[in-house]
Amino acid sequence: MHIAAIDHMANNGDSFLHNARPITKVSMALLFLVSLIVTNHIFKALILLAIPIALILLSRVNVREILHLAAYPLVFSILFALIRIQQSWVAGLLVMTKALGAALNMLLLIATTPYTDLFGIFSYVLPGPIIDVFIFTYRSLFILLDKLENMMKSIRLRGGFHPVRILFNLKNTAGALGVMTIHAFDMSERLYRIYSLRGYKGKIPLSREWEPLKPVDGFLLLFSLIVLTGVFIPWNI
Amino acid sequence: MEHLIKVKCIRHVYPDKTEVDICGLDFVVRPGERVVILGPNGAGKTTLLSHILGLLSPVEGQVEVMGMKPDKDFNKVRKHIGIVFQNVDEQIIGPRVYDDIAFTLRNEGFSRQETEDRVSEVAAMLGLEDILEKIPHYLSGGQKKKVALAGAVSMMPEILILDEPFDGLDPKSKSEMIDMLNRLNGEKGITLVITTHDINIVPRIADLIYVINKGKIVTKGSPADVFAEVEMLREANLEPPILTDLFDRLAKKGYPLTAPASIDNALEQLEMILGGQVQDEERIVSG
Amino acid sequence: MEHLIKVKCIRHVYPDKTEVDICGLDFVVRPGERVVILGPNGAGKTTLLSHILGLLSPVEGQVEVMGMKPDKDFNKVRKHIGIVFQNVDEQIIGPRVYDDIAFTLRNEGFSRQETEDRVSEVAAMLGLEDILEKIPHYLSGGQKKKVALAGAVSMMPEILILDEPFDGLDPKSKSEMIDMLNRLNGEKGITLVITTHDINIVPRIADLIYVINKGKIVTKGSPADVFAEVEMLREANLEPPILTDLFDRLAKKGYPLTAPASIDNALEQLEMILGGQVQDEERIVSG
Amino acid sequence: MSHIHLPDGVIPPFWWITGLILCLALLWIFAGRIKKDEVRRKIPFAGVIGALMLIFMSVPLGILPVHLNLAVLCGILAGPGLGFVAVFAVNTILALIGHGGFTVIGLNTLLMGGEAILGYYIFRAASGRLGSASSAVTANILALLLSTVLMILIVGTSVGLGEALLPHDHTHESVHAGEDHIDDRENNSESHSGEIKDARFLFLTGWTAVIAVILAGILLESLVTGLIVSFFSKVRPDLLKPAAEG
Ligand SMILES: Nc1ncnc2c1ncn2[C@@H]1O[C@H](COP(=O)(O)OP(=O)(O)OP(=O)(O)O)[C@@H](O)[C@H]1O
Ligand SMILES: Nc1ncnc2c1ncn2[C@@H]1O[C@H](COP(=O)(O)OP(=O)(O)OP(=O)(O)O)[C@@H](O)[C@H]1O
Ligand SMILES: [Mg+2]
Ligand SMILES: [Mg+2]
Repeated sequence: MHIAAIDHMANNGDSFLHNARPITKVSMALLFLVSLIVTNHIFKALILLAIPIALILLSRVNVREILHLAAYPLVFSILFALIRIQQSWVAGLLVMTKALGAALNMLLLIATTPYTDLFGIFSYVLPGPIIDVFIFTYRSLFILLDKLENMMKSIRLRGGFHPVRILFNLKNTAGALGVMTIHAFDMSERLYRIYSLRGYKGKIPLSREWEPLKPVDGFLLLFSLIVLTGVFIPWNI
Repeated sequence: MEHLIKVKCIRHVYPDKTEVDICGLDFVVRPGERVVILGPNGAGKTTLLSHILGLLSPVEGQVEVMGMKPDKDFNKVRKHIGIVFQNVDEQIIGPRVYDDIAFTLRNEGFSRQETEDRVSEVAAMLGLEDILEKIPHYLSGGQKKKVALAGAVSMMPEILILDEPFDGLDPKSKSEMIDMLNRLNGEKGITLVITTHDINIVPRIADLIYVINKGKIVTKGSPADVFAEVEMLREANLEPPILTDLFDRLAKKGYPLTAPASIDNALEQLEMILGGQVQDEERIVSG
Repeated sequence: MEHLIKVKCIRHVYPDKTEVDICGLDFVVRPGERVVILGPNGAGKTTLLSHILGLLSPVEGQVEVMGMKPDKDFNKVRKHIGIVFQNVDEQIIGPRVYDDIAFTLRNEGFSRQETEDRVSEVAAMLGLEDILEKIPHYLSGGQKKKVALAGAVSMMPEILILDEPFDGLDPKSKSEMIDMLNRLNGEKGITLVITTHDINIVPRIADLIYVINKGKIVTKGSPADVFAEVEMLREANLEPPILTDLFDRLAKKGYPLTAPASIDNALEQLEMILGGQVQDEERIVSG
Repeated sequence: MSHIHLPDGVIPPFWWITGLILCLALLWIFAGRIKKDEVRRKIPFAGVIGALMLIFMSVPLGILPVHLNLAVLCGILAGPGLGFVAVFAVNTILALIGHGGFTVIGLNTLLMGGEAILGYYIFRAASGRLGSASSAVTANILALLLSTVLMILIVGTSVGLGEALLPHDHTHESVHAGEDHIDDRENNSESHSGEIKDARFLFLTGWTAVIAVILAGILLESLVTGLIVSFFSKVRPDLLKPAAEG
């Protein structure tokens, strides 16, 4: 699954972006996002699209995986673009550029920032229990994915999967999902027990100490502010 | 056919770039053999089995099962292999025990009558008649393992592959499982490929042992031969079975002993060399 | 305090009406003891542990931990107990190994410095220094077990409870785990309560054994005593460790042997009674 | 069904900001309603539900260009409040991997979480009269139909009726291209009825196919929900006793 691949990039990557502070990367992503949303100029938008592409290349993450994920918003924005194209080609292109740029920004963020750091930053704005739900969701996801993968393997080996018999597959898949859901509930009960025993009281303590910014952080923040400003200044093109 | 399974120096790369090499000696399984794979945690035992099952494709090297490539001819190879994974919970899919044992049979289009007959036969063989109507979720660990085994043999496969089948079983259930597997091998001629960390039972279930360590199949041989190579075993986080170790050390000191296959055999051998040492009075006292 | 834990004839009813009795002898654990609970699959070992932890409340009977009722005084009792469940995957909470080891410390309001010191200490003790920054789902099975253990001992609890901690470990990792536990017991005085199906290692880790079978605690005693009751063990799907069994059978035939705690000890005892039997030539040949 | 895979920059700020605020308000309410002594049990539960939803979405269904969502099932199992919280976590994680825009997390959560909430209440109401499987199917169909209508309204009003969009079926990633044409068709045929001619070159059929695809999607998901629930009623009926509100 893609989340696993992304998670791996974020944790094992090594580039100036991986080394920057999470708060920097989140700020940068938000500033770029704002820039994209307010831009109504195709050239500016194209530049805003080029920036995350360049950064993704520079951060040496698995580009194929990113492209695969980026295909989704791209294809989807075509849909909206087709409507706008009836106004003008540029309007259509703009929609696509914005959508793709925004998605690449998010992908850049998640591919260079481990989820724990991200959730740590979310915890400044969201209630504690919600953050805990994030953490539990994420951790359970990996455990359950393993289970499901094994189950699907098992189904395949036992002749329960057929390339074209859809209803047949559906029945077996529903069976596997059902079994996995039940295991998941047992698991949630065990999680409850172990967490209680380990002193969980409704707030997972994250290490959220303020770490001093490094030169690279300053550079990235400055850069994204310049970009934002650039969006607001009228250009003569 | 000369060999059922042949694996030649494969290399696998997991999506996260973890590389697993299984090189060195060829891994060869002949019909009717009981083969045990030993090796430390993370050696690649499960990876090797996945290649044999066609669940993974090697980056390099060759895997051959009954003359076919399991990853290419998945649907053909699969029919000849029964499999019990380590975590049987993830393997039992049917809502009732009966449905689970019948799962493959139904998928392969057996008629209702045939399915019923086959399930009864397998259930009788493994002693599951009484729980056919039960919901697997509520079975004990040992019962679940038996159900998984029943599901795996329902198609009467040529090869049965088991990944750590004895984990979490109490000693008696483990013994029963071993007997059951030996019966399947003896009576039905099913070839067994097993991984386990439970060294002490290996002499009871193995004709042939392969040891994997650090990306290499470092040894193959009969239990007696492999367990004699103590240095190599320690190297691979393993150790010889307790009795083998004891007898080996005694033999090194000059006593004429050979690695025993069972505790009874060990007793016999020891009595032989101890013969006549005990005084009659003592015997009466402690008997 | 005379005893840390005392359980008196409890009965538990699970929501689906499954009844589990644990009656017979009282289950008593004294400070500093290493207690192993044996019993067949489904005997109620895990159920017993859950009661001691206060996760379940008995329908009948009494559970007392350090003079308190664990289900009522859950938050007090909990602080004195460290726990490693069988499924360590689910037990590791912290986003990173460091966070996981620090989890309980932070919940209990340790300062940053204290937390850091304690984590370093525990990590050093268990050899986890190098993986503190790792994310749990990239660890191997053995590493996960160690991390879970580190999280459990971070509060330096009086009692450490482990449900089948040796499952799935290769022999060397198992040995390391045993040594680690014995060190925790010896150096820190932590009381151990362990369940396992791996009979052969019990002599290395137990001062006291309880055997549960069919709703009853049927025996308690030192390994030597308990393993001498072969009939009772077989009754409970158990068997004595291989060496104990061998020596017991030899002893029954009159040889002056006692149950050995280790393979070295077994060797010594055997050599003693074999002493001088071997001819010099033989020794040269096989040596 | 209701998952609008809207990218960023399409919905006007007024709408997504309103959605975000409304969503956060609901989150705060639901988070506050988890009782202190239940929090230890409910939070891991919500996390597990969230993980399950993410997994349901990633299950390949052969050649069918559809993926499951099962918000209603999660509502039935987790109750309305936790269901909503879990949906929020799911949408945020999806947005982080580019699956739907970051700015529209609020709207997405309101719609999908709405399905969970609606599904829960319909299931509870129906299970007095029907078996659990039929109740689940009923709840699923009704909740999905309602949320689909709701989404058309939201998207329609916000983007402007002239550009109103019907929901996108849960298209599986590998087969997007084919499916998206169907969506294009539905968008155009609904909102640009005057322009259908222009769009013909893209699409071969009209309204009937659009409705068929939407209904097929709803039915498929209802079928799976029904299968899973009927499995539960055999194996773990206790899970289907409607979860407490909150
Ligand atoms: N899905 C996976 N993704 C990435 N790496 C994996 C995966 N499965 C296994 N590995 C890695 O491949 C190596 C071999 O793993 P494998 O499971 O085959 O070992 P094993 O011999 O079965 O070990 P064990 O005795 O613990 O079961 C290990 O280093 C493991 O971490
Ligand atoms: N959550 C549960 N719901 C219903 N029955 C249960 C539950 N947990 C355990 N049981 C039943 O209670 C009995 C005792 O189970 P327990 O898990 O305590 O056994 P155990 O001695 O730990 O076995 P094992 O050695 O297999 O771990 C068994 O019959 C089991 O089926
Ligand atoms: Mg393995
Ligand atoms: Mg147990």
